[in-house]
Amino acid sequence: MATTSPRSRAGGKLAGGKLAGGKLGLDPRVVRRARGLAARAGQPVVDLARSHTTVSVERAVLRLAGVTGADSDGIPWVNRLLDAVRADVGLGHGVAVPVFHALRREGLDDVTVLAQKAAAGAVRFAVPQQKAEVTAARRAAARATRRGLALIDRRRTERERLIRRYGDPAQRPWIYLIVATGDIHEDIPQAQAAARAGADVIAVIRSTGQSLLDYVPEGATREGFAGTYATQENFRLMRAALDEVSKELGRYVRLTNYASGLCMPEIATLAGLQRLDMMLNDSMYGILFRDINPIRTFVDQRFSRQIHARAGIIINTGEDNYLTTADAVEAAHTVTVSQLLNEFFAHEAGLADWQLGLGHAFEINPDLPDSFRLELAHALLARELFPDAPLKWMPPTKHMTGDVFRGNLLDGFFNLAGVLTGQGILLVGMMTEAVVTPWLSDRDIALQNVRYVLNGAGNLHEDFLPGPFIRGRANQVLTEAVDLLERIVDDGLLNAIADGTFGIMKRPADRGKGLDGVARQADDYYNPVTEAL
Amino acid sequence: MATTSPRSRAGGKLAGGKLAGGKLGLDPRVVRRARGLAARAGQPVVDLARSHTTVSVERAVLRLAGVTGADSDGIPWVNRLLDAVRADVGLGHGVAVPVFHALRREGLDDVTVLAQKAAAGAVRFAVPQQKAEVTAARRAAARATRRGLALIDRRRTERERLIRRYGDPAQRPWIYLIVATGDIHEDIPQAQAAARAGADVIAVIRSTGQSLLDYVPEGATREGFAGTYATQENFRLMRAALDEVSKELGRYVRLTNYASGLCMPEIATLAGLQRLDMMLNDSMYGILFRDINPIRTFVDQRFSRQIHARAGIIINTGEDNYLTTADAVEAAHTVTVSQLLNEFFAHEAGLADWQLGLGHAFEINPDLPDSFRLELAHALLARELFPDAPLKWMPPTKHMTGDVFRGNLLDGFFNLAGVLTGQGILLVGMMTEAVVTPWLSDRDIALQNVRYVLNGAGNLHEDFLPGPFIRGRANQVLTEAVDLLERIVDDGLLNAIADGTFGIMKRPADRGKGLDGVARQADDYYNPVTEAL
Amino acid sequence: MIIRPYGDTTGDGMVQLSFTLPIPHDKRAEGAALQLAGNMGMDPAMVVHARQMGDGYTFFVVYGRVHHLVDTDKVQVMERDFPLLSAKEINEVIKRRLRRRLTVVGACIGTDAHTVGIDAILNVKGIAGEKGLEYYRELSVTNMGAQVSVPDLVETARAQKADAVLVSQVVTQRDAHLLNTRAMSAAFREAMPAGQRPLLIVGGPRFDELMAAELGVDRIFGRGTTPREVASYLVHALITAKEPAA
Amino acid sequence: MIIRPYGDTTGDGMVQLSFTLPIPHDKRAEGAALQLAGNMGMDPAMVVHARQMGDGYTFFVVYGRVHHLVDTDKVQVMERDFPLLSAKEINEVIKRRLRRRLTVVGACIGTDAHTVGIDAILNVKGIAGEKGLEYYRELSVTNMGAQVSVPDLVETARAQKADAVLVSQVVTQRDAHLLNTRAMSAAFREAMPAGQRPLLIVGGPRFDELMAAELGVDRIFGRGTTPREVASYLVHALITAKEPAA
Ligand code: B12
Ligand code: B12
Ligand SMILES: Cc1ncc(COP(=O)(O)O)c(C=O)c1O
Ligand SMILES: Cc1ncc(COP(=O)(O)O)c(C=O)c1O
Repeated sequence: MATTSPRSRAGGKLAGGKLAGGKLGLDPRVVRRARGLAARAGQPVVDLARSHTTVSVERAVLRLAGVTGADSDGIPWVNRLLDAVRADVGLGHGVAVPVFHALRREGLDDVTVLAQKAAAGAVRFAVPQQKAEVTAARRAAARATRRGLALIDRRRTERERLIRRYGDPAQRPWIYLIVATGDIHEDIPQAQAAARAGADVIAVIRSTGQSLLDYVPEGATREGFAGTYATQENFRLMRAALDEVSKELGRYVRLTNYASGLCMPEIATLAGLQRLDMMLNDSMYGILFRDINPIRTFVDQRFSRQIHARAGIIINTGEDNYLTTADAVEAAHTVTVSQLLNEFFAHEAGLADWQLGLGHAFEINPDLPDSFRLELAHALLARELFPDAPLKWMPPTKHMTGDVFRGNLLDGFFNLAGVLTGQGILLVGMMTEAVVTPWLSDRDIALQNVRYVLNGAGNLHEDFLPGPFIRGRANQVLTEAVDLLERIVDDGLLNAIADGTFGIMKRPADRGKGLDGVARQADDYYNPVTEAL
Repeated sequence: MATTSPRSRAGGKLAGGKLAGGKLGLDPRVVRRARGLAARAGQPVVDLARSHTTVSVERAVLRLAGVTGADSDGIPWVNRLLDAVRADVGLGHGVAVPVFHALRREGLDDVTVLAQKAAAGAVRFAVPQQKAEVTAARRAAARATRRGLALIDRRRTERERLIRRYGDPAQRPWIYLIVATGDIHEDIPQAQAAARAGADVIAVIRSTGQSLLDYVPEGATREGFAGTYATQENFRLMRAALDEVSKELGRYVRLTNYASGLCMPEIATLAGLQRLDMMLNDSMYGILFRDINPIRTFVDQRFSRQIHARAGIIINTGEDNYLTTADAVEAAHTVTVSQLLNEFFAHEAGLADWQLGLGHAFEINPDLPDSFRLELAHALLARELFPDAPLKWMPPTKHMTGDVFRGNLLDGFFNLAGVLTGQGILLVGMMTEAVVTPWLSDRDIALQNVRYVLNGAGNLHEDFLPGPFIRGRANQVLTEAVDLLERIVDDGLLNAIADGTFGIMKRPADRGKGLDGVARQADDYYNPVTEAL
Repeated sequence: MIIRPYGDTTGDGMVQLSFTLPIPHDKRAEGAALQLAGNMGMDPAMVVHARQMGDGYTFFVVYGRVHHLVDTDKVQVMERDFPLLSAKEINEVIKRRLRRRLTVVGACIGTDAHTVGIDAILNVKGIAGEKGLEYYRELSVTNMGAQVSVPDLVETARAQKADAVLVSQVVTQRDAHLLNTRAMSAAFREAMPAGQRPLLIVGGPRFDELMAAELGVDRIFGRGTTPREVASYLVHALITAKEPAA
Repeated sequence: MIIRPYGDTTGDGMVQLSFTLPIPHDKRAEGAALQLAGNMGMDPAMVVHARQMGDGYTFFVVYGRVHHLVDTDKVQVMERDFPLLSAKEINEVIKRRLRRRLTVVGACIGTDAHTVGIDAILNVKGIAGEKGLEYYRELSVTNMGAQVSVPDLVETARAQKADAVLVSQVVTQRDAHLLNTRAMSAAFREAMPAGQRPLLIVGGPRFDELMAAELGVDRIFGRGTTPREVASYLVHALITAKEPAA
């Protein structure tokens, strides 16, 4: 396939902004200042996250401790157990101690059995009084969760082994394709077909409703709307199917899902347990686009990123979404600010640069004069601000219409912008964006498009030297980002979010879904997982 | 409309290779050498053209002298008159003297009436013996043809006035669209619609058969195949229709047709008389792609270019065609050689650089690695070799398939290559190239495509600085062109053509259609038109 | 008037068609594609492109002539059966005839989180150069946002004494928009007697505007709706149409 | 086997359609577009794009489900009813069975000047990695080029004692290819008695391979034909099919 031309491989790197100074001539002091401000703006939120816990964080702990399965109504045992614990002692101490104290008291060794008893109302939970009991419970919890983490570690080495065996994609950007039938059994053949047709990364998007569910559905599912439910079993089935094609193709095909919504920490955990390779995981997406409570999100956020760090999963952030509700030119600097914040939160949670698929998108109104050059300015700015991050480049969506012929053209220029600015992960755009979730043929046409551009113009970055217009625009956006960061440092990030700074969505800290699932950590709060991470 | 952004206007110029040295760093000595060789290769053919005449050259003289109309079978009176003259005295002396001698002798003052009598066999022609008679005949002929040329001059000033009034297109490249219904009355509304949708130049392509007709059909026609007959009346009707829209749009919309085939000189004349603005007029197209005799073509060629020079018509050459039969990479240098020859012949015939729409095309196999960058190398080479010529940039045709979605994408990259390399005239490609002659909707989709690219990326040439790959390729093609020219200088152009040097079409000088219409000029050959030009 | 599709000559009837068949590519597959085109009334039909995808599917592009005639007089459309008023006129009619502000509750129901459409109609910002309903002095607007459950919507409508409820549905996969709309209208019918029920309006890019009755709502607005159209309709349906001006 | 078009789920029947109607764009025009889609069997059909061109035409893109079933067993195609031989085999059969070289005359007739197609079949260069007929030792090929008049073709065929005449037609506007082919076959029928008439073969990208009889020729080759297919057919039609090997 075209995209395996060694030149374009080199290309990807070359355009990776590695060139001393880069093509935009950004002022290193301004860049340093921007990072400094992002850290100051983010720190209070990190403190918030460190001092709170959520139902989903605690359920993630239980999952790592070995609680599996669901009751006859499909409610996972982790939910039943957590609810019981919470009813008796609240969340503030963390679930680990009460649960493992009860486990010993009940003389059980299987936490799932404990969950079942608890659900039947047959167990009472308490925070032990004697120091010894506490220590014992903590030890037991740590031992159990260590087993869970060990499994995640095994999956990570497994991935590393498979990549050594089958190899990474030959070219940058990696080609990222979405499947979205709603039925895991339709998704699988489509995902395999997509991989054979050249996809390096497969994302199974989720059913519209899932992000607001406060539990993770169980088993293989076939009834999603505009997406398929994220379940441990669906993860397993799809990963196995892709391992099969990886072998067949001699190229490790990555799997992506969404650590997002009310169950972010648990889904991150399941992703680690089933060797998913990338997860959509943004610090603000849930707040802005799912109306989830900001504090809930930031707490879940931090835990899930700690898991991703441990699991060697690449995260994808969601700045692209802002440009669907806000204007891509006016709001360009908000993307930069969000990327800097996502970077700060990610580093703080232990993620390395190679794990940061920071998002941005080709969403400028195509009728705007010089629209394409503005896209280049924005994309290159991100590239040079984050030279070591595998940036995620998102296709046009907002300005796509039912004119599918024009749509394929715009996607071609999106692909070109991707190679000109050395993006790391290219989410393949579909000509039917404004019409339907992708058809099989849409994906094939889109991949031909990508292949043509990568093969025919993949090295054009060698001939691309931004002039005053592009350089000027990039520096302007950076300046605006710095100004905005200064304001955020003054007002506080939560207030900025409440004021509609990002995506024009106003989300006050005391509103939104899932707030009731948040609790301040008590002094004796204990979480064996965060301790270990 | 987007394309009127002043920046892209500047752009066109800027990329016009005016930058000292240009972007390719071509060696001026090599360029000079190439031109010198082209002159040496072309001169023998010019001498051939100067020493011969053809039936069509002589008929063009008669048209300028005022012979109009056709007999009841639609055979133009110029043909009937010429045949009569030729039967009596041959072609070698030129028709002017015998005809005007007879006119005086018959006591007529209308040459068309003379033609009618001659057709009825009522007139005999001779070359007068007395010097006085000759002089008288020559004077009369000169007087008559001067009136014809005066009309062409008036049309030219008329054009200049209209351009001053309505203005030229705001941007480069000019947008060139084809109509091809075969029916002038369907062509007209489609041409007007196209102009309103943004076309700067309208070309009415001809019916497949016309190039081999040894006469020019008369009147308005409705029955062409894959094109519409070129007739004086069709020219008049379409020019009038476009004058109407030019007024409406405040932009002078140019009209193009084909001075090609066996009647090249006459059609050039009719174009001048009806104020056409551009004519397809290549020195070798007829030879290669219509199997017309080489000598016939070169003689007709020179005369028609002299007329175009006088009429202020921009010619379009046909190098693009070679790449439909030969491979665009292997044969790249033959395009350059042909452009240099066309330039030499054009200058020799009196055309100025601004009248040279030298052709080339985006015909490289899109599956070839770096295909797009190779296109840029070739297009920029032409741009920098001919900085003052309004190059004609032709769209992909050969590698277009029934996959119309892919087709629209390729056309988008063709448009991009056009703006990156500062082409002067952009022939708009159609996604249905491999399927049908353009539909109304194809043209609209194609124009949207052009508008998007010109508007969004029209100034990208400011950020385009060819690297070693593109520079290397351009210089390689130039070197190969020089080598080929050296061989042509040695073997002679006619032999080169016979050997299939251009478009892999082998065309010996003693074969092909229309040879019988060629005659060596006698010592007393007289042509009042060439004298005046 | 009787018309036909137009390629490049009046009456030529030419159209372009593309689709995938779940079979590998070979001559028979192209024949199958032509059979489908034939069933659709294309004759002659040309398969101009065929490309196998994976091992069991083939994509086709077909060009050809259809012989169907289109009778523009028989066209069924939801014509705008009410006058398009200016913001000023709308405020006046409400003020003069209703003598109180007209109350509107809007939401994007079910699990659909696409608010841009409903916001374009409701928020001051508006769309296509027109300000949204919030901008109208005489309209009192509550925008509940996205992912609103039907019970919450009914409750809010009752609490606000809504004259009209505006619902947006953008996700259409598996007919989500139809299912949600039916659930919504049913809930209102159940919760309130015919008299007190607010005017029910749904909108979204993929609705068939003729389906209102079928879905149990009063009106459907589709692709490219503008706030003024909606406001004009509200005034028409709730005021002018009810009791014609004295 | 009964199949349906496939969008993203087996049996969903989804297709994409585009066309122009000679009317300006408004709601009625979209209704007219839906009427046409309906006549073609699309239900539901969605107009997802409509754009007016000039003042009297509108372009539409429509997506929707067709209910037609495709029966792959009822498919009519021109199956290859002869064995595909290697160049070696072909030369041998001719040598052994015909005992003289097989004579072929090729041309692109009428005013059609597209020679790439016929050259791809005849010239040594060939296409798709296959050498053209000139490359076959036992074939004697005359390529008359383009714009050949029918009388000249008949003359040359007679003079060369052609076993087969190969004609190319690429331009199809106003059915030029059909008119020229009919004229050609008629001329041969007139000029030669059934017995002596050469095998008549036409080819081009837009022919319907099933029309041979109708056009009075022996065989039609379409899009993507390769020289070996043609050579194999010649041997089949002129030798093996005639007198089965002893
Ligand atoms: C923006 C967008 C998003 C944003 C939404 C942000 C937000 N807060 O709204 C984000 C990024 C969050 C998003 C997410 C998703 N999206 Co989305 N999204 C789009 C996109 C690009 C544009 C939609 C839009 O804003 N249009 C602009 C508005 C102004 O137009 P409109 O909605 O048609 O509204 C007009 C009219 O319809 C009418 N109208 C609309 N509502 C109403 C209501 C009333 C009362 C009235 C009177 C009129 C009216 O008036 C409006 C103004 O003219 C479309 C693709 C496209 N280009 O259309 C996909 C699209 C709608 N999304 C899609 C999908 C599948 C999703 C996801 C479910 C994917 C996933 N599984 O993760 C998610 C989840 C969202 C969810 N739970 O619902 C699909 C839907 C497919 C289908 N037909 O079912 C689309 C078509 C993309 C695709 N091809 O896959 N999306
Ligand atoms: C190359 C080309 C030209 C070249 C031709 C050079 C030459 N010496 O052949 C030039 C530039 C001269 C040209 C000119 C014109 N062209 Co042209 N041209 C094309 C183009 C781009 C490619 C055709 C081609 O070479 N295909 C490659 C060959 C290998 O494929 P093929 O012809 O299909 O042949 C294969 C099969 O069909 C089969 N086959 C073909 N013939 C035969 C014969 C036999 C016996 C057999 C067994 C098999 C066989 O086997 C071949 C190998 O697989 C097409 C567009 C396109 N992309 O298809 C337009 C196209 C064919 N041209 C077109 C037109 C209109 C013209 C002009 C008439 C335009 C004008 N008015 O000036 C002129 C005039 C030409 C004339 N008088 O006929 C139209 C035809 C529209 C229609 N359907 O009627 C097309 C489709 C472009 C368009 N959309 O407008 N053209
Ligand atoms: C960063 C991010 N997270 C999550 C999602 C999907 O969200 P959910 O499945 O939670 O609706 C998206 C959707 O595009 C996204 O961009
Ligand atoms: C330079 C040139 N001359 C003439 C023609 C058309 O030729 P004719 O109308 O003589 O067949 C073409 C066709 O593209 C051309 O490129």
